[in-house]
Amino acid sequence: MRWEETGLAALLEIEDLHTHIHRRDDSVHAVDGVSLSVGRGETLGIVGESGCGKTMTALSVMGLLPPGGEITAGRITFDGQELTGLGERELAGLRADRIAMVFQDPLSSLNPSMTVGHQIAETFWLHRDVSWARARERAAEMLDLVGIPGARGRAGDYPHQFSGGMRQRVMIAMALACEPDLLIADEPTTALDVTTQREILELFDELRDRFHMAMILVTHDLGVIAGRADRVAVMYAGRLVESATTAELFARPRHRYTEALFKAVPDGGRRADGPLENIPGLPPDLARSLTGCRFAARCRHVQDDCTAGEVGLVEAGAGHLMACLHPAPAEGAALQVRDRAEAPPAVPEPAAPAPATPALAAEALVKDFTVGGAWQRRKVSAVAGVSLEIGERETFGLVGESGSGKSTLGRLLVALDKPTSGSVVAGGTDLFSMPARDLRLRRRDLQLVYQDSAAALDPRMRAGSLLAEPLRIQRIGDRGSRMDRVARLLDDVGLPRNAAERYPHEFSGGQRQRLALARALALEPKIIVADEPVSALDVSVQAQILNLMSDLQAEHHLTYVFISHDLAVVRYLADRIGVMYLGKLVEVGDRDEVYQRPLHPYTRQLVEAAPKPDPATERGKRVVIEAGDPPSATEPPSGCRFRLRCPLAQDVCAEVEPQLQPAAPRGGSVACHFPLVD
Amino acid sequence: MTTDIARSPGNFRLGLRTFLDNRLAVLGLVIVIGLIVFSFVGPLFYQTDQVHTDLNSVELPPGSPGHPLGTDQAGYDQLGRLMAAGQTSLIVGVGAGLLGTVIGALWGAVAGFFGGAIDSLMMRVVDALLAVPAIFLLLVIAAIWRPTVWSLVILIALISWLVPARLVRGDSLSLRVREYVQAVRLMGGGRWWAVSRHILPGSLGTIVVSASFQVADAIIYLAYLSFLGLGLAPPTTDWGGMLTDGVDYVYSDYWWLIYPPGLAIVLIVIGFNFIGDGLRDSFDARLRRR
Amino acid sequence: MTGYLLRRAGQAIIVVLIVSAIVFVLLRLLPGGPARAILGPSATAEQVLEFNREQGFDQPIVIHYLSWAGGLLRGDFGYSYRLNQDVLALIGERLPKTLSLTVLSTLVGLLITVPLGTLQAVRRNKPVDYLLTGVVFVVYAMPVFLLGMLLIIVFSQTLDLVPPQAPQGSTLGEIFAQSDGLILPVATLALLTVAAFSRYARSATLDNLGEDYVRTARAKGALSRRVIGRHVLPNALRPVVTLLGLYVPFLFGGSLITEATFNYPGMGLLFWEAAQNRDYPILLGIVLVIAAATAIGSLLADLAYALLDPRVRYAGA
Amino acid sequence: AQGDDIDRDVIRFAEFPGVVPNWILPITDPGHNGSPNTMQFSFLMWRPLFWRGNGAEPTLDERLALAEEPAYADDKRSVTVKLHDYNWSDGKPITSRDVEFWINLIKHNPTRWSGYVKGNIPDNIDTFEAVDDKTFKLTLTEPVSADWFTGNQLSLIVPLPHHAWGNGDDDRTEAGAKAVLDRLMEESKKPAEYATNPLWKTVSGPWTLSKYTTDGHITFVPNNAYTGPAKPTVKRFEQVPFTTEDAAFNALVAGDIDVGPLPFKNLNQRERLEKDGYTFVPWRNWTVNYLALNYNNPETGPLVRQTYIRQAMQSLIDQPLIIDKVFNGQGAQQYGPIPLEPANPYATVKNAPFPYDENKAVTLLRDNGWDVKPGGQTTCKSPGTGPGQCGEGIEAGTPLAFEAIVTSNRRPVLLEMQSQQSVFQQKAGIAFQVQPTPFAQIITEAFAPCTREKPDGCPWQTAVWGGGSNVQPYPTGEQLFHSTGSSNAGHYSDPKADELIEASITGGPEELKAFEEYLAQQVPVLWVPNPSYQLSMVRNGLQGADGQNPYSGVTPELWNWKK
Ligand SMILES: Nc1ncnc2c1ncn2[C@@H]1O[C@H](COP(=O)(O)OP(=O)(O)OP(=O)(O)O)[C@@H](O)[C@H]1O
Ligand SMILES: Nc1ncnc2c1ncn2[C@@H]1O[C@H](COP(=O)(O)OP(=O)(O)OP(=O)(O)O)[C@@H](O)[C@H]1O
Ligand SMILES: [Mg+2]
Ligand SMILES: [Mg+2]
Repeated sequence: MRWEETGLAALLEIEDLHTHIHRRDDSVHAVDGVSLSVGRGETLGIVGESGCGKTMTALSVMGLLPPGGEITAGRITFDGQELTGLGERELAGLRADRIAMVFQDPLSSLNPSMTVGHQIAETFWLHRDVSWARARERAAEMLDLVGIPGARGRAGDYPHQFSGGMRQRVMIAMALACEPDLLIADEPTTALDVTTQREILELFDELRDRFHMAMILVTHDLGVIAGRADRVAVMYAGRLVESATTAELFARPRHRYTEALFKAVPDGGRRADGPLENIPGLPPDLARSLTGCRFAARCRHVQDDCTAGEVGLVEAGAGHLMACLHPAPAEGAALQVRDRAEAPPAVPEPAAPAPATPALAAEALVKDFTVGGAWQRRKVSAVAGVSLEIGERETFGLVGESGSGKSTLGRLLVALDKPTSGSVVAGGTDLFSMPARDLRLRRRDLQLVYQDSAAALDPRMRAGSLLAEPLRIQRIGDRGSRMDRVARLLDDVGLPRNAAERYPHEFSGGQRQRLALARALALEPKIIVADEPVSALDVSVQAQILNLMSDLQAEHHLTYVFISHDLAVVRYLADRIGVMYLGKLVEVGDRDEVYQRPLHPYTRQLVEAAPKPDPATERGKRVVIEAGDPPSATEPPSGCRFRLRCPLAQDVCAEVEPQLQPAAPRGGSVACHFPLVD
Repeated sequence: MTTDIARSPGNFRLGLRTFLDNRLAVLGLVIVIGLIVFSFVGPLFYQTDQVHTDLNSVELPPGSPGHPLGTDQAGYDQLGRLMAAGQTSLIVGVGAGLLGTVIGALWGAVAGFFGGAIDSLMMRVVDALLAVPAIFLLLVIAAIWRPTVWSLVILIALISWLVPARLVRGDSLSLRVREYVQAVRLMGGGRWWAVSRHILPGSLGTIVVSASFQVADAIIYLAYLSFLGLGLAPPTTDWGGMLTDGVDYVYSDYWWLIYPPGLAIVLIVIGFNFIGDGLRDSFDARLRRR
Repeated sequence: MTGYLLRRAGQAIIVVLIVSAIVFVLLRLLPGGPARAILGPSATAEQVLEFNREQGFDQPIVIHYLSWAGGLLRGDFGYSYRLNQDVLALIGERLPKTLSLTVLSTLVGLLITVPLGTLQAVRRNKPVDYLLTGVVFVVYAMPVFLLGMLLIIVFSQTLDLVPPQAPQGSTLGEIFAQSDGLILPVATLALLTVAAFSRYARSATLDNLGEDYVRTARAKGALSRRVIGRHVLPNALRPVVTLLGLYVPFLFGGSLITEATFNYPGMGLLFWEAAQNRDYPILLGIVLVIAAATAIGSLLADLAYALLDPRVRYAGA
Repeated sequence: AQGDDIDRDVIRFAEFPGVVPNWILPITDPGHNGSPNTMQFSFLMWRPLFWRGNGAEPTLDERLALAEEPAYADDKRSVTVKLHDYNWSDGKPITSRDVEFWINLIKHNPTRWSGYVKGNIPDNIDTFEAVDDKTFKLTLTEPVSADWFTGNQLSLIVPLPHHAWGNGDDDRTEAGAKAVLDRLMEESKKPAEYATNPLWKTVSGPWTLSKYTTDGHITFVPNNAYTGPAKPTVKRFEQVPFTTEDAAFNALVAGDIDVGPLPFKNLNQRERLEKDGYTFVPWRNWTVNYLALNYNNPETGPLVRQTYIRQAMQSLIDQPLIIDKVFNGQGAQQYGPIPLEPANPYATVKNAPFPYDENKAVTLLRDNGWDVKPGGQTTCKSPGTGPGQCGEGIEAGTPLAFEAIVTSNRRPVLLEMQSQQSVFQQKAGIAFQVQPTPFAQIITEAFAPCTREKPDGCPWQTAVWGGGSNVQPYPTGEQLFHSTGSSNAGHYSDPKADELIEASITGGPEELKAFEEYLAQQVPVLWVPNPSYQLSMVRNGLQGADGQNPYSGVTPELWNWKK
């Protein structure tokens, strides 16, 4: 029974919230009249384009707005208590104890010089009258609860010693320590691979059931929303544009933005079927005062009255609100989860034959890191003997769970790091035995798009200088011609030319990502390794980038290595897919083959765990997640590295290391003693 | 530091705007320019004999005929003396401060960037030089060469570069592992490119702030040199020297021998530090607002 | 870790030796040598020759240095002719004085600096910040001798609250028995420390206040005091620690003048007098001590830095 | 702040700032010969035969002598001395053997004694003869004047406790004497044991050491067996160390010491201290103060060798003005080799031969062929050695220019020279570049061996090291101005001066006067005002402390608290 039907008051009620962030000359209207409510035990999903004010709404509730932030109007009521205007001390009493929040960026949101155990314990200790020892105990319990292997031991580690996914789980553990009444989770699973993501979401559900916890789930992943949210709120440019129950919204999206958003979801199709739909143009500048429908400028169904006056929320069905003058028809606009790939293609394309001269060939690559204190050094085996060949103009997708060595392999492929052993041959020469001078020149052909574009761009340089930098380093052209080239690059990636004057922090995430891509393209390379280029983007921006990449490939004859943990994305873009597990390539094969008939048990788990943006399938789905957590790369298991989590494991797996072998007759290769050949 | 920041006028304008928005920074600039004008232009309008002593008119109180600020223990006009001393202090302060900062920043950036054995070696050199007490160096050098304004600039710079070297090295250590610095290699850039285009600009905040301290330190240093009897040969003087001399009269009521040079030093210290704070903010693109 | 410490210790010894060699060479470069300065104007030429022979100044510099360094191995730091005392004994007598002064004042200074810088950061661009900034700069701009003298005039001569001179006596016991004498010299050096550090403490705190983890801490329901004290402070201390490592020679310079002002003949003053009077054995002995202290300071700073920032832990060379 | 709470059992005396007595053996080796070691420390325990200084006068104080007035033979070649009937602290009498002991030790180790001057004692003692236990007779190698020998030579002798320190008659052999002195000096190199070593307990003076720390906290207690004339009246005499005169001044203000220095710069605090119960007593030392000229410098040697140039420059030194403005009135004018102050029976040149007179200076130079440009640079117009010409070694166009290395440790001295720089330049076009230089470096340079033939050792031109030079009790000046003088820094060499100095050693007052007048006329160095050694503040009620010893000695046994 939903809370509205119980007749009880909502746990959290936001009424007409206006949040402004004052800057010197103007202010950003980050939240512009949003009303929401959440009842006990309910999960409200919030989706919306990057920069539309989701985080600011959450921070308004917490009373933790950034400097300059101010709630200019509206009311926030929590459990009958008005939050706006509450004193710092009262608010502090509520925070974490009754309202907890998981912040978007788990690395910078953790104190770098405090052990994670300490940080979790502090939360509990502040609100419960317990001894410190008990609080530490609680911290260990929480770590265990969020699935950190060896929780008790890891409690004494510092945040930087955790992988991205683990850090996110620490944040979650901290938020849950006091079993809050309301949990606000802002993109809680972006850094997590699909299996871990599922575990966490399951944990949320469990807590919700056990303690009647309410939850606001902010995410760009429509699959997650489909599976977990009771109701969904769609935001655009600081406003609430639509809200309905999950099933209702997915069945009948009315607002044109919602509609467009759903269309951008890669749905298992492939590029050959045509580009992804995306929303052209950019969202409006929130610093300007806006009238009318915020989406009007990008809307295909725009009419004159859209910009004439304010467009308010109207009832469009039971509990379905939307703010659109020319909505999508109530019937027939449903998000068609056209899982076209469910049905095998009529004519199976022949597996792309490995070309005679591969663009890139890795041979037995091994990369070990040394970590740990000087007292005891440990070896991390990040990449453990990977061989692969990538043909010209091919897109090779690399998937695998967090920490499996994807990024490390990517860096090795472009010779950014030196491998512990092994070689990478590009264009007929081994990159690592080349004289340094020659390698520098060869760099032109090999480029990497970093996983984190914000970190890869010097915050002190303008976009123009950033794009010109590789040209200057390679001494290509003079000043004038370089400026021309920069302008063309901006055009190519669909950024306005005046963007050259801006600094990285002045771009949105998607724009920054495109900037990074543009820089990689500046030298007209032959091979680009793109590391998670879309992981944190909402689906429409994601679609924009994916389309761009395939256009560029067609135009410039590029070879891509595309790294991601988002299977739908890889599936859309890649020709062949490699699956990594704990530093090893466990399966390589044609994209459809890998998805539809995975050979390796691990691949099958991955595919099954991936959430689909369809409430019906997601809800009922029960994925068997094998017991046991990803073993650490420090002490990889003997033999097959997956055996501890493998349902099919037998004694031989512990003794003999399976080699990557062609799985005749269907093509592809697998490293498994018991491949899943039907 | 020869990145686009200097080249692109737009960038410069932005920085300038941020700088000018900072009221304290503008105040600092006004103070420093004021003191420069006072010291270098002042003597053109207010001419006094700052070479010859006059024992017949020593320690005249302010307001004495022809001596608005009185005279000092050697009979120099105190106001004119402040101007003459200001020239020395400013030349030594700015010269030594900047020279020391440039040397130190380069040293620290290189050490931090290369890390490992090179870092160890370069930092031990810093340790070693830090450990040779500065006063000792000055004493030895005073015995071999007579101190002049310019030799003091070099000498103080040689002593003062060690601190910025350490600080910049700390920045450099953390900057060099940033992905955007590593990306230089990906673009085929060499180490020098990384140091000069990314590490040094990245550490500019530290560098500028420490430079403002270095300038102030150099000026105060001169006071210690005078106190220890290693200062400049008369009749050359500096604010520190004036203050040191004036302190002898702390028990007399000759306040005009203490407060004016003291105030000048306080002002110059404040001025440069305000400018330093302002510059740091305006160099940081993230803090800029359009 | 052991390896790291051993390597750093080895480097420190090399640094100390290099420093002593530099100083040794510089001293030999001084025209005229030490004899006349020590024997005085009335000494005869024979007496000067005799002195130079006794002290080894007639030897080639390398042999002279080696014999001095050889003496070190036997624990013989040389004999100060001028002060008629063994250098090691002299340092042993003066070092505790200087150490008690500098360590105390650094501690006091830090105890003030850190909260002060934090307060300034929290109250950024408020009257309190401006006021403290002004005070800090005035103190910063004030040479130590002036500062010391003013403290004496105000607190000793005018208010008659504390004695104008530091404790007399050479053992730590004697010094702390008259601890009221330590108040002014410690205050002088501590003020200096405050002035030198509080700007860094303030800006580091400011940098950290903007970090996301502060928001996390507040989201936990921690009140400002706890947020600042437990979360921001340890992170903001890092630049202060770096500077502390550099601070050893600086403190030494400051203590020289403080010692002179407060009639507290410690090592700083000993060094200064030795430098002025060309008392080479003392100069060399103290340089050894300072070099060792600097090397230790540098090592401790690196270790403390690693302690405060686990990200760089053991990453340094 | 004070008054009745003064501890009348003790006298606390400020040591000279920055100087700590650190040599106990009354035979000081080179480098430990300062008056803080002798006159203020070891002589409190071991009295010299004759005590230099009589109250504030530079003559000898017969009250404190260990012997009766010496009897000289008519040929001035021998002298008989009769010791008073005094005892060592252990009750043994002080005998002529104790005197012989000293002479033996010195005779066999002359260079190890700081007071040694070639040709002087003990070189000029032909034989020592103990007439009896209390009387001895010295036969000399040359005739001497009685004043000179008693004042400058016998006063150096310090009878030592032969029975306690000697080793039988060992000291009569060269090897034995060396061994004995070795041992004594070895003991003297252990300052930490000064107060405890039994060796130092046998004393002839009124005091014995009860506490000594190496940082200078020294306590004397009365020698209870003292048989001399003036017995201590207090229970303790404490010497207190100070790092700077400021620190000592602070202690004075706090009332922590009974005798201590008032810094020149704080002279206006005199009244405040007087209100606090102190008396102001300037302490004058028996020294001459001058700006030394290097006669052997290749550049400026030829200039300063010209008497008229020295006289012209002397005429530009306005001593009364400097005393008034630089030394705040606390200094004495001085125009010759014998100081006018402290008051003494020797000085006869009471009126300045070259008082301040800028016209005279200019005239002197013009008359000797110089193109004088006040405010500019004076150069030699007519070179040559004849009358009206510049003089030997001075070429046409030679500028009259000097560099002066001036002690940077004493600010008033620096100011004095700085003002001199202006006067020289403005009044007579003489360039005089003042270069502040640490004291140690100046004396290293100024006393470096250097001859006109090998001038590379003497780059300095003129020098002021501050504090001037000590004058012998009988002020004959052979060490400062004789061409072979051991302290003749600038290598002044004038046959006539040498002759007059030698005559004054053997002759009487007439010869001394001739020497004094000639040197005052010749200006071998530029005479400058003689500031007080120390401006002492003495606590009211402490009697006898006002006659301060011009050799910087202290005699606390003569001081007593008024009841
Ligand atoms: N500190 C700030 N100063 C000024 N503007 C800000 C600040 N923080 C956020 N904004 C602006 O406020 C708007 C809303 O930001 P918010 O962080 O709520 O977006 P979001 O919906 O959470 O986006 P994302 O999905 O990218 O996290 C954006 O347009 C952003 O540019
Ligand atoms: N510089 C490094 N030092 C030590 N260990 C490292 C380093 N870089 C990576 N690792 C370790 O190597 C392993 C593989 O890391 P990698 O970044 O390649 O994973 P990934 O597959 O890209 O994961 P994600 O999906 O989270 O990006 C991890 O266990 C990681 O902890
Ligand atoms: Mg957000
Ligand atoms: Mg990765």
